[in-house]
Parts: sequence; C-alpha cells; structure tokens
Amino acid sequence: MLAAMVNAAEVNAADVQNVSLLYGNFAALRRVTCSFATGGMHLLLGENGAGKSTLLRILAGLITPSGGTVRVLEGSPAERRSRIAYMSHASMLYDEMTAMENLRYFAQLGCAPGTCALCHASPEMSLRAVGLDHTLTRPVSQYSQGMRQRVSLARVLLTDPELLLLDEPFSNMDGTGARDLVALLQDVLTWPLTTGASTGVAKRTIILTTHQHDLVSGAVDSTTRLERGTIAAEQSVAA
Amino acid sequence: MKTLFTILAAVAVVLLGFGLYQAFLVAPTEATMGPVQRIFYWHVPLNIIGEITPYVNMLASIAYIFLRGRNQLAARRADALAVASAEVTVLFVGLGLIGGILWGRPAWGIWWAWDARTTSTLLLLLLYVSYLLLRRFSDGPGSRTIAAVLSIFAGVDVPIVFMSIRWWRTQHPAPVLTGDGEIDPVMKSAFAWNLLAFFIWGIVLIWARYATLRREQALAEREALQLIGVA
Amino acid sequence: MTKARHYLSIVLLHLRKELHLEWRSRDAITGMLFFTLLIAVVFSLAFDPTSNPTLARQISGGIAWIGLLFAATTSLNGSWAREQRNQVLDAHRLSPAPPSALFVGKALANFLFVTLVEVVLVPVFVLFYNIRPLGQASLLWLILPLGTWALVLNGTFFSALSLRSRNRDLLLPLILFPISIPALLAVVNGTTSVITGEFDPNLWIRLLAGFDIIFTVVALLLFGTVLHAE
Amino acid sequence: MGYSADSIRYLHIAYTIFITVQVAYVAWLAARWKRVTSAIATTRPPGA
Repeated sequence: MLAAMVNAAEVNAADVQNVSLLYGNFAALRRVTCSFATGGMHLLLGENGAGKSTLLRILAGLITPSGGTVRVLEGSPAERRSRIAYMSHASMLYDEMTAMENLRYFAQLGCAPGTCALCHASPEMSLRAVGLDHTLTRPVSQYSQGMRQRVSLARVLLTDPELLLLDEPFSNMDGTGARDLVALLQDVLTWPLTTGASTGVAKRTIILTTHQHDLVSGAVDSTTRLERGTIAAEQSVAA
Repeated sequence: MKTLFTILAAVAVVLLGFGLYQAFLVAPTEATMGPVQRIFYWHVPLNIIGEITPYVNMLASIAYIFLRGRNQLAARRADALAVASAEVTVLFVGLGLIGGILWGRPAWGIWWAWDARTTSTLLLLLLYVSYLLLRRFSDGPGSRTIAAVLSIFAGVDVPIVFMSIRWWRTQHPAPVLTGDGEIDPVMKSAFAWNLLAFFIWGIVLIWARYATLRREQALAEREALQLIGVA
Repeated sequence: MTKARHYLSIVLLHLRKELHLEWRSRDAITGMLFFTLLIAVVFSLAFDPTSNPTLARQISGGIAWIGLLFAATTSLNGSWAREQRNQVLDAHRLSPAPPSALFVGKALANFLFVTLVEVVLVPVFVLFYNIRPLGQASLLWLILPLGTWALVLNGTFFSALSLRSRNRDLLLPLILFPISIPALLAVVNGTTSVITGEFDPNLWIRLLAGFDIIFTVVALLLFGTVLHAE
Repeated sequence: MGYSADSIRYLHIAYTIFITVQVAYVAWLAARWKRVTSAIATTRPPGA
C-alpha cells in the first residue's frame, strides 16, 4: 500500500517523449521530450509559433503527433479524456446561448451514464467560482472578452478535471482580472478531487501558456520554454 | 519483386497487342453493326475491370482505417493501394464510357442512351472522381482517413446504384440495345484474350501507381525527418 | 439499458441545442425555404405548367426534390460551421459523450428543418403547378420522410467529412450528389408515381427504406472516425 | 460491304483514344516515378 502511494507520487501528470508534429513542410514540434509533475502549476513559455498551443492540443488528445509518445495521467490522452480539461484561446462556447445554457449543455455532455444527477448543480457553482452571475440572460456574444474568458474557464472546471490545460487564459483581461484568475487557479489546485482519483493521492495539475508570465511567476512550480518547436529550457521551482 | 513486375508488364503489353490482333484481324465482322462492333473487345474488358477495382479501393480503405493506429507502415501501404485502384477505376471506366459513346453513335444513331448499363457506369465514374477530388481538396493529417471513409460509402453505394438504375430503366421503356443471339466462338475467344490482357494490365497499372505512391510517401517521410532534425 | 438511455439522452441534448440555436437565428429554415420557392418559380417560368398539365405532373416531383437538395446543401455546411466557430467542435471531441450521438442529434435537427420546409412547400407546389395527385396520396406520408432522411443523413455526414478541407462549400455537393443519386432517383420516382398515378411506387419505397437503413448504419459506424480524424 | 463509313471511322477514333489515353497515363506515371526517384537520391536517407 505504501509502495503504491510512493509510486503514485512519483508518476508524472504528463510525459512527452520524442514528440514531433508536421504540417506539410513545417515542423510545429521537433522531437520534444519533457514532463510535468503531478500537482501544481506548470508554465509553458515561448514566442508565438514556438509550439506551445500545439503541445497543449497534443496533451489534450486533439492532435495525434506525427511521431513520439504521449502519456497523460498514466494513459493515452484519448483514454483519459474524461479527466482532462482543455481551454483554448477561442471560447469553445456557442455565441447564441447564455453562459448558463452553455454550461448546462456541456455539463450534461460530460456526464458518464447514470451519474447525471451529480452534474446538474455544478454549472452555477463553477460560474460563481469564476466570479460571474449565473442569472445573466444575455447571450455569450454580448459579453466582454474578459467575461467570455471566465465563462470559458467555468466550462473547464465543470467536469472536475484532474489535469487542466489552459491556453492563454489571461489574454484580453485587465490586470486585476488576471490576478483574480491566478488566485482562482491556485485555489482550484487545493480543491479536493471527487472523481477519477483511484490512488487516493491524486492531485490536480495545471499546465498553462501565457504571455504575461510575470503574473504567474510566483505561483508556478515549473517552467518549460519552447523555441521553434523544441525545448529550450526546463526548470522546476523549489517550493 | 522488380523482375516480377517487369515480366508482368511485358506479358500485359504482349497480350494487349495480341488482343488487338485478335480483335481486328481474327474476329469476324459483326453482321448488323459492322466494324464498329470491334470496340467491344476493349470497351467491355475496360468496364469489367473498372467494376472490380472499386472493391480493391474499398477493402484497402477499410484496411487503412483498421491499421492506422496499429501499424503505420501497413496503413500507408493500404492507403497507397486505395489511391492507385481509385485512379485506375477512373481511367478504365472513363475509357469504357468513351468507347460506349463512340459505339452508340453509328450503331443506334444516338450518342448517349440513358440505359441501365451506361447510366450506372457513369455514376460509378462520378463516385470515384469525387473520391479523387476529395483527396485533392483536403490535405493535412486527417485527409487519408476522411478519404477512406468516403471510399467505404462509395463502395457500399455501387451495388445500390446498379440496382436502382436497373429498376429505373425497367419501369421506363428503353430502346432495346442488345439483341440475343449466338455469339461466334471466334469472337468469344478474341474477347477472352482481351479480358485476360486487361486483367493483367490493370494489375500492372495499379502496381506501378502503388510503387510510385510508396516512393512519394518515403520521400515525404525523409523530408519530414530532416525537418524535425533527425537526419 | 442505462447505456441506451444515456445515449438517447445525449442525442436529445444535442437535438435540443440545435433547435435552440436555429430558433435564435432561423437562418437555415428561412434560407432553405426561400431557395426552394425560387427554384419552383424559376422552373414554372421555364416550363409553363398551366398549358402543359401532364408535363407539370411529370416534372414537379423532380423539381421539388432537386430544389430541396440544393437548398439543403447550402444550409448543411452552416450547421457544422456553427460548431467550428469558437472551436466548439474541440469541446465535442474532448467530451466523453459518444460522438455518433452528436451526429444523430444534428441529423435529426436537420431532418426537422427540411420537413418544415416541405410542409410549407407542398401547398405551394400544388398551387403553382395545378397538381392533383392521381395516385395514392397517402403514400406520400412514407415517401417524404424516407426521402428527407436519406438526403439529410448523407448531407450531414458529408458536410462533417468536408469540414477540414479547402473549398468546402464546393466539395460538399461534389461528394454528396453522386452518393445520393439512388436515393434521389427513388424519391423523385416515388413522388412522381403518386402524382401521375402511372406506376407503382412500392419498389421505390423499398429502395428508399433500404438506402436509409444501410447508410444510417454506415454513418453511425464511421462518424467517430471522421470527428477524430486529425 | 454496305457498312457506313461512320462505322469504321468511329472504330478508329475509339481505339485511338483508348491507346492514347493509356499511353499518356503510363507516361505521366513514368515521369512521376522518375521525379520521385531523383528526389529521393538527393535527400539523405534517415539516420545517415
């Protein structure tokens, strides 16, 4: 039992080995090898086009790499789909519906058979968590960029994911809004896991990319820098 | 493998030549339609082989979908075979249709009769042209899978097309195009030689196209490896 | 059992969302309706159905279905474009919900839209082409839904198939029309036989039913592959 | 023989098309083969 726990603690949330991705005659990623420890916040840095978003999409299982292996939560991204959440710079919401309508829809989509009763309460909770009013009746298209970003994050939190992949979560946000969001993410890391935690020691992990890295510099546990599709630097911050 | 291909190609060319000789100099001239009936000796084999190759395409596509997550090399082979057979389908069925049109004009006085056989063959051609168009219009990582899915739809559609067109034509009176009667045994053997020739020729063409595609895939792979900085 | 119930609930969820979104914009229905009406008008100008009642009987079924087919092609692409905007499609690909449920929900929604257009269209055609069905009109209750499902099923599937390709507005008809020709032939002939009463539509109804069953199964089996083809 | 001149003419047209198109396809294939072969020769094999 003890051995199992020790093992579980050593397993990484995500392992990427030798991963390459090609689009025609352009290499978005070249033999990237890196890992993200379980628990805590990990930052992916790099210029535009360095491959950050691509790497996140591969971890989410949205893109199959041209070569190499990806392990997420000790499985393939497709197998772990229900325990991963991904937020892209697009909102991934229907513009014509309100925030609550969107969230209810996605909450029901994420339900496993027979567990739907559990999910119905969470849309309000996650909207409140990101600091939005769940009684708003306007369609999402009329929200400000920052508000849409929050709803987008609320959608990610809906399914109670173990691994959160966030692509530029603070873009289009003002300073205070972004700082609130960082605080929220730090808070999310401490939330107890109710699903998918088979080992009992599972912790939440956040992998995010951002341009405003000074915002999160105090909160992150490791930084990985990508440059033109390869890993340029990897360092973990001692707690 | 290479020698086998050379032998096969030589056999096909010789057989095609022999078939032409049979069709033009050995087989007797047909009584009612005259010399133009000799189109038959290539027109029919082209269509027959062109109706088999769609199934090669469909089976290769099913194999591709099944293999793509398991065995990259085998999947790529299946994909190349699918493209090669689709192209040969379009080539053969297209030529067969042109032959039919040129036969119809002097024999019946019309270029095109919407009879069961020509119509279903035309639709067969359109199906595989659309498959090749899809391959041309979509690139990127998923394009092979998507083309394979279309190929399965097309393969399922082919018998339905043939059946529905036959029903359509039996409900509407159509000109009687083929008369029954004894076929001259010399004509029969000339036809059989040509059918054999086109069977082998079809294999040779698919093989050659397949080999070219495999080389192109290999080239793309090398370029890819250079891109990601291995080679 | 719970699995089937869950699948059904997800299908209904997608269907409700489609109806909801369409209700907000009403783009697809208005577009299709007006498009098909225009086709009816343009063809009646070309053929003059008043002075050729027999001809009008023989061609009105074909005109109606070809109009519907064209109209559906123009709006079907839009039904997936909705999922591509804001990358919602990625959310679907990441969700553990069965992918084919998304397809079925969308196809059902499109089926309802096209049916609605037909409901408006039938009296218009009766009016414009002076049609009084000479065959067994009740059979239309079978022919119309079967034909609509054939059209919408393949249309929805192939517009998802052409989602990631260049030139997708052009590509959809290029791959949809050849595949759907047996269904189109059957539905046009079935409809014409009811209007003219000249031949028996049973064969065509059976062909339509067979086409629907076969292609529904194939589409359900392959939709997941199409959705995750990247 | 009383066959129309058309009969022979169309026969010849048909076989001309059959042969020309297939020869053209083979030529196109050969050109493609040559191109890809020479391109492979100029790129280094993987791992070299």
